[in-house]
Amino acid sequence: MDSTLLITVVLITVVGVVLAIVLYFVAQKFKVVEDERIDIVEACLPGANCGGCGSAGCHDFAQRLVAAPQIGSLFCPVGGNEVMNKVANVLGQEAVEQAKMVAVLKCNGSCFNRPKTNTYEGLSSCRVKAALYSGDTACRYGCLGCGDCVSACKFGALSMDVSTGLPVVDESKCTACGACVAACPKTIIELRPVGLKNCRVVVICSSKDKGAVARKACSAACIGCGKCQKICPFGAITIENNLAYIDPSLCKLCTKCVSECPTGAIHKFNFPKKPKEDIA
Amino acid sequence: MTKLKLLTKGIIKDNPTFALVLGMCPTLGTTTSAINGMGMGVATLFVLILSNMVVSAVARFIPDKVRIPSYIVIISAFVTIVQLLIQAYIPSLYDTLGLFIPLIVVNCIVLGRAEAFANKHNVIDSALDGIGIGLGFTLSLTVIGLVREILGSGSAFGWKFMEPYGMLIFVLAPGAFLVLGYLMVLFKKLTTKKA
Amino acid sequence: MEYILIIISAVFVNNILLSQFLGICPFLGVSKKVSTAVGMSAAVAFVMGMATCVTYLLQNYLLVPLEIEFLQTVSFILVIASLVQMVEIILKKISPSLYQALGIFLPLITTNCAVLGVALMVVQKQFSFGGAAHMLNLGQSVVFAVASAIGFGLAITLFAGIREQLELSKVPKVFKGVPIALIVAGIMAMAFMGFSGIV
Amino acid sequence: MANTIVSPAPHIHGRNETQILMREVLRALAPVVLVSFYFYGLNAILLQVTCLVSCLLTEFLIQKYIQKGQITISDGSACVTAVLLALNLPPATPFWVAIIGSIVAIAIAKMTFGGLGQNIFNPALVGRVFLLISFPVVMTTWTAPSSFFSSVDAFSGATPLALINEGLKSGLSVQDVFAANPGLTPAQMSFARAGGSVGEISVIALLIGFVYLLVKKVIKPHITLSIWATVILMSGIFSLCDPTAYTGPLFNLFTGGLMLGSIFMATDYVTSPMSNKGMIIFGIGIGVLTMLIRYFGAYPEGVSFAILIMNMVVPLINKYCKPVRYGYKKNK
Amino acid sequence: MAAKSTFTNMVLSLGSICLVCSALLGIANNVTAEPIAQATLAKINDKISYVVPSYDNNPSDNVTMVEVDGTEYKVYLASMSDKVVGYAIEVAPTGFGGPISMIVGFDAENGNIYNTAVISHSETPGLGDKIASNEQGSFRDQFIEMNPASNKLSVRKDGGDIDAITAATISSRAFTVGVSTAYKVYLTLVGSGDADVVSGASKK
Amino acid sequence: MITFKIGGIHPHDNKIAKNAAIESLKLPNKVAISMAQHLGAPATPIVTKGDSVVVGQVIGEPSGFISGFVHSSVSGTVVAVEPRADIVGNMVTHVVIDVEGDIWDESIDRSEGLNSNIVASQDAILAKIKSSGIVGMGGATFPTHVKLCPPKDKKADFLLINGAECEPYVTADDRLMREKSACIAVGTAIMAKVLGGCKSYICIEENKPEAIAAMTAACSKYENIEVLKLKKKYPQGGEKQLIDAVTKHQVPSGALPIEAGCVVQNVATAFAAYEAVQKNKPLIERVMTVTGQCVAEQKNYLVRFGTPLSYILETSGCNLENAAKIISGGPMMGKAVANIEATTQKGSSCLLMLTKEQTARMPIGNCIRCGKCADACPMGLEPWLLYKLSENGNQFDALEDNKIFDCIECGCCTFTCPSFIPLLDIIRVNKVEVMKIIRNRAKK
Ligand SMILES: Cc1cc2nc3c(=O)[nH]c(=O)nc-3n(C[C@H](O)[C@H](O)[C@H](O)COP(=O)(O)O)c2cc1C
Ligand SMILES: Cc1cc2nc3c(=O)[nH]c(=O)nc-3n(C[C@H](O)[C@H](O)[C@H](O)COP(=O)(O)O)c2cc1C
Ligand SMILES: Cc1cc2nc3c(=O)[nH]c(=O)nc-3n(C[C@H](O)[C@H](O)[C@H](O)COP(=O)(O)O)c2cc1C
Ligand SMILES: Cc1cc2nc3c(=O)[nH]c(=O)nc-3n(C[C@H](O)[C@H](O)[C@H](O)CO)c2cc1C
Ligand code: SF4
Ligand code: SF4
Ligand code: SF4
Ligand code: SF4
Ligand code: FES
Repeated sequence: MDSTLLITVVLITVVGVVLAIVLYFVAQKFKVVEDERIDIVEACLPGANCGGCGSAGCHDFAQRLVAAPQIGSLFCPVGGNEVMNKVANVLGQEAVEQAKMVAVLKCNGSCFNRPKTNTYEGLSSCRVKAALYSGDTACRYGCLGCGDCVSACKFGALSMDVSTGLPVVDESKCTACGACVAACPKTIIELRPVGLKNCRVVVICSSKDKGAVARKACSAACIGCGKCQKICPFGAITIENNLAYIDPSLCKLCTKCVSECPTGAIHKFNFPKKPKEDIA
Repeated sequence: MTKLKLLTKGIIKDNPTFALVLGMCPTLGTTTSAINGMGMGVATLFVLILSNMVVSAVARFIPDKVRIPSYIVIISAFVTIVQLLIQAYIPSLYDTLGLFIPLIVVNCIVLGRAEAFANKHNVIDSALDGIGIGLGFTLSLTVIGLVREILGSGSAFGWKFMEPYGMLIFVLAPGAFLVLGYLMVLFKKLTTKKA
Repeated sequence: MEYILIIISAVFVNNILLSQFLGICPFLGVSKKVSTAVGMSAAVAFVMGMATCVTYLLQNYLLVPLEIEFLQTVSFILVIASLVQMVEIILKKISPSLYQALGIFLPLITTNCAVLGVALMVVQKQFSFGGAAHMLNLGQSVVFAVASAIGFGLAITLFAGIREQLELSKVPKVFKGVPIALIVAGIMAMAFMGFSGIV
Repeated sequence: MANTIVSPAPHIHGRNETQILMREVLRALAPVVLVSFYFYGLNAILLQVTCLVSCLLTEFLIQKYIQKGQITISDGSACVTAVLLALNLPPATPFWVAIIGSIVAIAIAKMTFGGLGQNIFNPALVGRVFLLISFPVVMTTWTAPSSFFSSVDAFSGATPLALINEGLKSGLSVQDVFAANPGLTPAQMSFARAGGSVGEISVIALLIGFVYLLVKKVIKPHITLSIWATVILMSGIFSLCDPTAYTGPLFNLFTGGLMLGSIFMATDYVTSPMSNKGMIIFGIGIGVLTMLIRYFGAYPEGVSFAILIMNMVVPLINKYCKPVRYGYKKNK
Repeated sequence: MAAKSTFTNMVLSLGSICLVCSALLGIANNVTAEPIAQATLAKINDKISYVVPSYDNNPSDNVTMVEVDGTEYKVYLASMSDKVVGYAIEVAPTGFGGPISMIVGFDAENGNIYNTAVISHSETPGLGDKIASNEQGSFRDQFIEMNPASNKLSVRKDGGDIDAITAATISSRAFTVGVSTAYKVYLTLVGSGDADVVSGASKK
Repeated sequence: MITFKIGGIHPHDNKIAKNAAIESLKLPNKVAISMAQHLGAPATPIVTKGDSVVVGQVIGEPSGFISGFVHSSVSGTVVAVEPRADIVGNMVTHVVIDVEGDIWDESIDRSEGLNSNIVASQDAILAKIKSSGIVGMGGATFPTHVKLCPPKDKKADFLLINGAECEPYVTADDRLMREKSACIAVGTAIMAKVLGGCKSYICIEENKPEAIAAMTAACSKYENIEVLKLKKKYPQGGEKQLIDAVTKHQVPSGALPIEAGCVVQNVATAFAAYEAVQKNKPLIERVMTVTGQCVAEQKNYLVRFGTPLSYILETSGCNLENAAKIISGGPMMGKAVANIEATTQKGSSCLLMLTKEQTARMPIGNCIRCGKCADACPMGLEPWLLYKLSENGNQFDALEDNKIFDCIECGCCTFTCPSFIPLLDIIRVNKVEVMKIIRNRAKK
């Protein structure tokens, strides 16, 4: 019986040693092809594969991160700075801080503000609708209400408000991945910095029509009258193509413009509650 | 992570069968009855504990390039030992589990835990992890075996309560897949609701 | 004739995936696209044939004469692991294009119980094809192994086709992924039972 | 002039709704169902009702309480499944077995995949095969209960295919079996009293349904005809080579579920290929597998398995068999 | 944290792991070899004692090989005070799922089948596996005390006297074939006069 | 009978306006003439507010190779040159003219008589066709002169005059063929001459026997022109299908008809060519069917371009109570009108009113994989697959592999789908997307 034991030990050990030797030479001859940092970096990423970073999924992004000499402009909107810091750590670099953003809908053409002029009956898809015609209201710039953005959002941050026919952003869920921005054929959604204490002042309209036309189409439209531009003490507001725009980097949240707008097209978000401050 | 959590996470959160989807072959192959499933589970549990402990103990000394072969040798040694023991002392179980005992070697769970957990943690934690995961595996296999046994042979743990009405298909291959598929969905539903 | 029966048996009747439950992990894992499934099958066929050949010899010319059959598991898995490594190296050297096609699957095969399972089955199980029961000889073993791999390939390729289609259909959310795959596999196994008794 | 409808073209629709298609299939099935009522009486009726009720109820309950979505049982597809399942069971099937079959067909084979149109496998056949494997005894007991009409004798005994299968296994030749069972002639089978599933009762009634479906353009003939052609060819060759061991074309065409399967089940839109070329490949596959299982397998009948097996090839067929496209032909 | 992949490190670590493991294995084998052998033996002995009348020798040491139609069969002789009381014959007919390894015991006294047992099989659970069932009134009970000479050893469907298991004719047939093969072996054995004592079994 | 091989459907043809003779529509008070009445770059307006114009005067000039002249269809004063909404609400530059009298440019021959003597040279004809602003009247409004000068290395073997008019309801071409058969024959001969005297076929569907008879009689003088009777099957009039039906050749994927040796022109285009070359009359009006079961009177009007749709509906006494949808063009390919203040254009062949029952879309069901859409598709595509891939998003490679770019947007698939899946809706959008990708790739 002891011979069996001997044979066993000798055989397996010899096999093991031979294997080790072979593996050693193999390892010498064929160095690792793929940079193993890629996997480590990928492990840091959220794994949502949303494409918000502009790559085809997280693995692809990891490859790009590792290949890039400087992470610099590469940014994962979902994971935010926290993840980018981790990645930077792995790669031994400094992460570039980016302001946290959030999706903002720039249309207030609810069923009340914007009467329907016809009934759309095609496939319920903003893309299809936009390709077909200017929409079922007189406003050619406003939200089409079929919710392409809602289905584009991987994080459940968007939902369709049935009463207004407009999508609403759940700011706590939005990761600023930008999928909705890309999905909207009317470019109504903008990613804006969340702002100081999460407060924002935004022109909630996208109509470039002349004042009268815009007003006729939608009672909440920006008519490009320029009053806000005049009153803004910080020069944050510009008007182009009959449409006002508030530059978030200049806006100091004084909210003067909000009350100045004759159509109520300027909204403030998340300011401490005061009476009469309804968004919709 | 507390020690208790280490021990329990394998049962629900990291359940090897339903959550991690590892070691599908023995899961499907040996669960023709609750007892068989349990037998396989326990055998795996043993190997898992031992290999986890040993791997965590020696991981420091093993160079990367021979990591996998070394782990495989360790694991297969334990598997063989378990196999010999079962063969010697529970020959009837040996007959039913058959080919699947040696296949514990390639059960992704064992190697997977060695890779993912044991080589980064100390011996105690690794043992606990092994126990947790092993228990989770045993539990899942027992449940699957039980469902298949009830539906397939009309008995539970060998207790025959409605024998002639078994649906044969559940003892056979198709039933294994179906039961596992639906149980997995049930597991998903139950666990996500809690969270 | 016996070879034909071995092939039919291994490919259809006792399909390694659908009735033997070996190699389920890659079956579920590498079956999202038809092209990868085909690549994986080719790699498995290659390794399984080689591995079975070597382990058969190992068993009958080393383990049995030395009366150390209990080392089957350890020695087989070592052989398979190193074989896979070798194949990888050799392929890389002699046919980079083939390596591109199969190479990525090779590491997956080490921990695929189908390879070890077939190797063990060949040396442990008696087979019978009409005549008396017997162990397979070397040629039959290799044919059996390759046929098993073909059975694996057949099942996984069909399965991948189905999954590609399911990708485009409205499978309920909770069933998406592994559960629906298992249920499809279950029904496939059910259909494959139609072959039972052919051999 | 407000509120005109605006939508992309086309602005009109052919109005051949799913519901209408399913109704046509049910109409096409009417002859077989009626003949089965005639021969098997109350049993066949109860079987139909059981299947219908349990299929519809299963679909309804799942849609209402599990998926909590739209209820679409009115599209009629579950009715077709139910009727076909009932036709695929032995006449004396206990009702609880039929219920299990219905639940499996609808819950596992259809709703799990997402409902109408999403399934890979033919639901009725999944139901049947599930039962066949689960309850082999029940599913191969062909004792036919008597009918309303005393003039029709109930036939008890094995199916022709089972007789042949058994006979051959116990060492007899095909001719011996035929000699021992004088009832086994093709003429008899076309409006038969032979044992078998409910729907195998009459080839003539099935053919009427086939013609109806073709005329109404519900199905195309490719699948059915290619199955028949393959079966005839294969059994022709085999029976010519060894008439004692292999049954001939006529027998194989007219017995068992071949007609039912090839006309109503292989042609299910959802689980068959889209292109004509694909349909023919599909049909040939079914034919070959059916004959292989009949000649060599443990089961005497192979149509159900053959269709299910080919169901899983359909995605690949669809992937590689494209319709004839315009603009890819070489002009001379 | 892992050691560097240098040549010596690799060889040393893998080598020593193999050394330790194989040693462990060898020891385990040494420890279990005996019980395993016993378990295997016990299994056979169990079956033998089940299929032949009581004996006082060790049948597994008392084996003859008998050739019938070109195949060798193992026969265990059971004897009581040096008088052969029974023959346990190992056969392996092909069933539905592969070979059925079984053992058929003959009573040396009258040539009747004493009992039958299945060692291993791969018939379908729930169907063919009933051939192995030990319960009262099971399929195998038909063979107890049956005299193959006066009964037709084939299933009823084939015109014999054996009631097949429902829906498992193939397994039943295979089992029956096994029994009749064993009977042939028995006849060869008895007829050739190899056995020490020729019983009163009918000889044709 | 002659027809195309792949796909096709058989909608009810509903040619209920076929017996209404062509009548001239009374001039409106004001017209707004679009500068984008043709495929390609919009024309550049060359008049300004306050200019007075006469009928036939050029008011817009081509602004590129594929572009066209636009002429004034009325006489009066330009009151505005401004962007206005077209029928789908997109803003397009229009020239708005207050109508004053009906004064025609003197060079236009307004006599009734037939002038069948073709004297102009090839080049002169081409120049005339170009300067008369003639574009394809079959719907695509592709500038005709471009089509008539194929690349040097290609030769047109056949000129197919498309009188199929396979769209249900539309009868404009039918009436034109019945009433102006001789002119169309001359127009055909003119275009054949430009193409180097190739064989011409006038292709008419079987459901227009009078037109077939009239054209056959008119063409009997021309040995190189033949009238063909085609089976009634939609989309017989599709260029590619017509070529397949008549010549048994197929236009290779992505290529122009000339690859198959063919040039296809609509009958109305042939008529316009006749008027331009023989009568010096630019394209200012066309026949337009006003129809629908819910309108009291079926009409085939001769309408000046720029006439507001609301005006047409009003004058023809259409009661719009029952009309749920107004369509410019046929029911299969026409555009739903979102803005009835929009005006007629060169491609407007029909104004169709449909009731809710006729047009309402049903709830979308699951695809039952019946393959009926694939059977119907005249391009041999798999609409169900294109739909599923489109719906899944970002599957542009797969869509390209499955030849989405070959879709001719005929609508057969949507028409035929028993589950009411709006296949074409999404295919159309993704086709544009894929073509963009292909074009970008070609640029690189
Ligand atoms: C999955 C499956 C398993 C089967 N298992 C067995 C078996 O173990 N034993 C057997 O004799 N027949 C088996 N059969 C064969 C069928 O039951 C066959 O119809 C039967 O043996 C012959 O019919 P009968 O016994 O009812 O006359 C099996 C068939 C299938 C499809
Ligand atoms: C960009 C473009 C270029 C074209 N070039 C030519 C051309 O050079 N010659 C020609 O005969 N037709 C040309 N065509 C016309 C088309 O082949 C076709 O006749 C036109 O689009 C109308 O056809 P339909 O109504 O069937 O779509 C061109 C079309 C497009 C869109
Ligand atoms: C689906 C489809 C149907 C068409 N039907 C017709 C038709 O019935 N009559 C017609 O003149 N043009 C029809 N066309 C347009 C022709 O394809 C082609 O553009 C036209 O005949 C070219 O002549 P034109 O340039 O003179 O318009 C159809 C196009 C498509 C895509
Ligand atoms: C021609 C035709 C044949 C059909 N055949 C079947 C069938 O064999 N089995 C079945 O369950 N449903 C059948 N159906 C109904 C329906 O397609 C089926 O329930 C779907 O597979 C469910 O998704 C058929 C429908 C049609 C139109
Ligand atoms: S709302 Fe828009 S930006 Fe925010 S997570 Fe959703 S898709 Fe991304
Ligand atoms: S915001 Fe844009 S994408 Fe979202 S519903 Fe409105 S139009 Fe559609
Ligand atoms: S619209 Fe496109 S896809 Fe649909 S039938 Fe016509 S050519 Fe085919
Ligand atoms: S016609 Fe409609 S239901 Fe049929 S295959 Fe096409 S998309 Fe699917
Ligand atoms: S357990 Fe078998 S392959 Fe993973």
